[in-house]
Amino acid sequence: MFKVGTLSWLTLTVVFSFFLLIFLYLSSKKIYIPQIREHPGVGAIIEALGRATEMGRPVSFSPGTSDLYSTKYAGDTAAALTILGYTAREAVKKGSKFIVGIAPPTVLPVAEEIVRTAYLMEGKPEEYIEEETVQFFSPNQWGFATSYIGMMHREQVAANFLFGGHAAEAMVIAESGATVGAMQVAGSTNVYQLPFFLVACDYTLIGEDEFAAAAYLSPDPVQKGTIFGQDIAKLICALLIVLGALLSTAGIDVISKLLSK
Amino acid sequence: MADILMVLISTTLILMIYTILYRENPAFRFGEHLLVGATVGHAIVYGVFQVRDLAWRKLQTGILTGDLVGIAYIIPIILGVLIYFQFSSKYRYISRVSIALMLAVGLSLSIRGLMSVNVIGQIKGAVNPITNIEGLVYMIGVICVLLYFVYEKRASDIVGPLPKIGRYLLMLTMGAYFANSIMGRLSIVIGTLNELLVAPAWYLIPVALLIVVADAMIRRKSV
Amino acid sequence: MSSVWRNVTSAILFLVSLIILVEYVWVDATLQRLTTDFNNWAVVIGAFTLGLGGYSIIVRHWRMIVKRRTLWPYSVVLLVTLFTFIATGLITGSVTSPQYNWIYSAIVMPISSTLYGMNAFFIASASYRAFRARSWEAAVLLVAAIFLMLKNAPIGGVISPILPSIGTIIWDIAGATGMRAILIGIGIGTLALGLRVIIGQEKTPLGGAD
Amino acid sequence: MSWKELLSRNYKQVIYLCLFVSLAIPLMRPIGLPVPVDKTTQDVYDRIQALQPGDVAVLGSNIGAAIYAEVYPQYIAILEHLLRKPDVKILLVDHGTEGPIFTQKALKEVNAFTRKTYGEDFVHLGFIAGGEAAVAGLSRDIKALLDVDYEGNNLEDLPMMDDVNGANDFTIVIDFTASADSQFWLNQAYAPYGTEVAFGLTAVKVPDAYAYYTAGQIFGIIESLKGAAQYEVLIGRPGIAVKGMDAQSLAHLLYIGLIFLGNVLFFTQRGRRG
Repeated sequence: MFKVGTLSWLTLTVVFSFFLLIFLYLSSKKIYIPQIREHPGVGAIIEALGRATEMGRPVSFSPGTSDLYSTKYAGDTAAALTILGYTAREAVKKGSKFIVGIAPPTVLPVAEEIVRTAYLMEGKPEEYIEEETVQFFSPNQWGFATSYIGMMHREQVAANFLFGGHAAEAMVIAESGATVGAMQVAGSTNVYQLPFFLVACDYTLIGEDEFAAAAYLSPDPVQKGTIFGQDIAKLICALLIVLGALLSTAGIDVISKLLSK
Repeated sequence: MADILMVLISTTLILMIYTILYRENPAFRFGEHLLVGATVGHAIVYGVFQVRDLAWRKLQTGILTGDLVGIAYIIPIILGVLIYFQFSSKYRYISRVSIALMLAVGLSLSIRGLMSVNVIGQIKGAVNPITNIEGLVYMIGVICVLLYFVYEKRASDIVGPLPKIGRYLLMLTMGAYFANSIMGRLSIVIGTLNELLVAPAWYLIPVALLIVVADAMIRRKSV
Repeated sequence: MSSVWRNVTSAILFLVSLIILVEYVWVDATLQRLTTDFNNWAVVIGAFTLGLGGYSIIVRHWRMIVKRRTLWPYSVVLLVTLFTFIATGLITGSVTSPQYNWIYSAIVMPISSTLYGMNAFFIASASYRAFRARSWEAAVLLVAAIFLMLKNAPIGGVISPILPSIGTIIWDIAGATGMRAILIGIGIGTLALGLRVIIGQEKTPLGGAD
Repeated sequence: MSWKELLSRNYKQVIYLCLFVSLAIPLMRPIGLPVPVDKTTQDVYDRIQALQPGDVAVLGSNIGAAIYAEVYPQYIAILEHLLRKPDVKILLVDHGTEGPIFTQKALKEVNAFTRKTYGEDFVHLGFIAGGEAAVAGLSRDIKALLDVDYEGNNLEDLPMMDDVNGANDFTIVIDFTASADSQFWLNQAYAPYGTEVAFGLTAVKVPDAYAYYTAGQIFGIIESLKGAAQYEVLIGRPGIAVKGMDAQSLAHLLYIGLIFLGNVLFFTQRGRRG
């Protein structure tokens, strides 16, 4: 029989799982693909690329220093690679030189594949230079930071993008980007890096923004379905909070009683 | 005698790592590779002791006493060995079964915990009678930040400016992380300086400074 | 053969998760026994994975030495230290034996604490060169951060007691609004990712989709 | 090359030197600024002060070299306070491979082995791998998970362990960490068994935990070196943490100054160019 005190857990988990799975199914079968709003972060990427083209200076991109399979930042790196694909195509379309700096060995082949296809899709495959456009610096945090900064200064980049899982080295990279005068757009779910990105870069995607931007940009409908499923769960939580607060102000704390059942 | 040697070694290593503040160089790289070797070695030693205490011993007592639960520990030991097939691209799929069991336990335990503590716990924490201004600000505030993380197009259009307020409230939270990150990192440096600024350790500081200045001079002449 | 194994893997992933999730709400002796066993087995496999990282690092650095790649001498340093720690640990039989403790305090403690504290210096130079109130958002963040810093450091209260009190107000608002929503977001996000992995739709954590 | 040019080209090294000096001076000549006590620290002190004989206090630790400076002083102060409480049982468990090294170091530093008898008043279980599964196993049934304690003695031979077998027997749990195991204790001890949990954290982890504190899910937080200094004052044993707080204050002023200066320069330059 039921364990005491787990009824509210069961109800909420079942309700949330229902919405998450339904919209996952509907979107994967293309029955209903939710519309994701255009994220201001995407607008900032386009603005930065436009600025780079005007000034005729290159664009640099780092998809993070964490592995593709690291359980903590696997989601981050995957979202970063989706945004890499989009940024690469936009950069090639606008004709500015595009440079990608890589640290984790497992991300290298995936990133090369994404950027090579981007050049192909924009009809300029000859502009993609092997080992040049996508450069593997070093798997080690500080080795990567030093080489990435060296590249930014050498190339005098006008736009710099930092997405995916970054650690303390991001601080040094963002500062060098500012000294070079590049417009910087960053994204991360690591709440210990976010405050520094927010004040050092021109625009920063906070936590789940990164996944939403990736879902907006990616052709894969399932990403949009997952985002929408989570939206509904958050709206339910918001509703419970508003209802609970108003009712308890009126002295009826049915919501918190229900939640403790 | 041994601890004088330890102080000299640890102080030299501290100063070698601090040279990154001047530039990336061989001394820093040496210290870094030393650390990676030591920490990975430590993890392997620990892995061996854990397997012995958590499984091997239980298996032996299980076999001796015929207790089924003990004997069943042969299963995680086999799965533990299979995980090393990750390194052969041909047979990598074999290691997936061990990862599957760990993932299943890890994910379901965190779903059990987070749904109760993070979701239900925090909703109950947010549901308070609105008796004063703070109560109102907190209630509206948490709704705005929640709505900031809602991305569906129509939902975002309906809620209008609320997510924008949510983003500004998030700036306060990020300010808290900013201030606490600084206090945290400073505490670590203070811990290191507590060991560096005592005799005989700090005698090495001028030595390190001399080497750095000499290196800077030589590099400026060659440029 | 490998496709049979793949079905076994997804079956284990699904069934074990289902058992542990149902056990949370349903009282049943066998369910409880199974959950405890799966739980303790996962702990054992966790112990085996401690060696995984070691194996790949040893292979990679050994290859660097053999092929005389640039920086190969540093790989020698790494491997020598690695095997010294393994030998000391296994010979003395515990990680708090005097000898192990000695090499640990002489090497690991100084280097890692210096490396982890290094960010304080980088934040200092970035404070001067990169932390700008470029937008209203960044301005709000910087002002809030400064008040909270004056709450964290005792000097704030010494300058004037108003500073820490403003800091506390900001801290409470930040805690009750932003933090709460982020925690709820993490809870829902974990459920979403967990479900997709358990039903086999999301393959990356299993090590790629091949 | 004039001094001005040298300074502006190497501005980073100049700032690093200023930070080093602003930390070094107070460490060598402490100023002695007052250390006000936060409510989150006072709550932990009051809860331990209210412990009755026979209560069981569990200290979880994921202290490693990286968080040693911020969390180890807290661990020592709380261990000292617990040892002063007559007949309170202490169960020590580690959540990281480096944990046992610092737990043993702390036990020796407060000379626990002489003040109390091992096995009756306190037991050290050592490190258990497996993350959340380890904490869940400990809370459900210690003897099903472990046969031996850290030194290898059988759990059956330790008298204290006869009546301590799971979260239902834990009076309070304090976890000293900067990683996810604080969440594990909430998920696997507080949620299912209602065990009273508190945290000793690095500063950067405190904002996450504060929402749990205001929701009443944890009874207190020791916040980094600052919390350790306050606890040292509360138990009347000012030590390394109190000295560190003077250095924190001076360095904080330097950061605020640098941010202010940087922005003034930024806006004046932008004014000229804009």
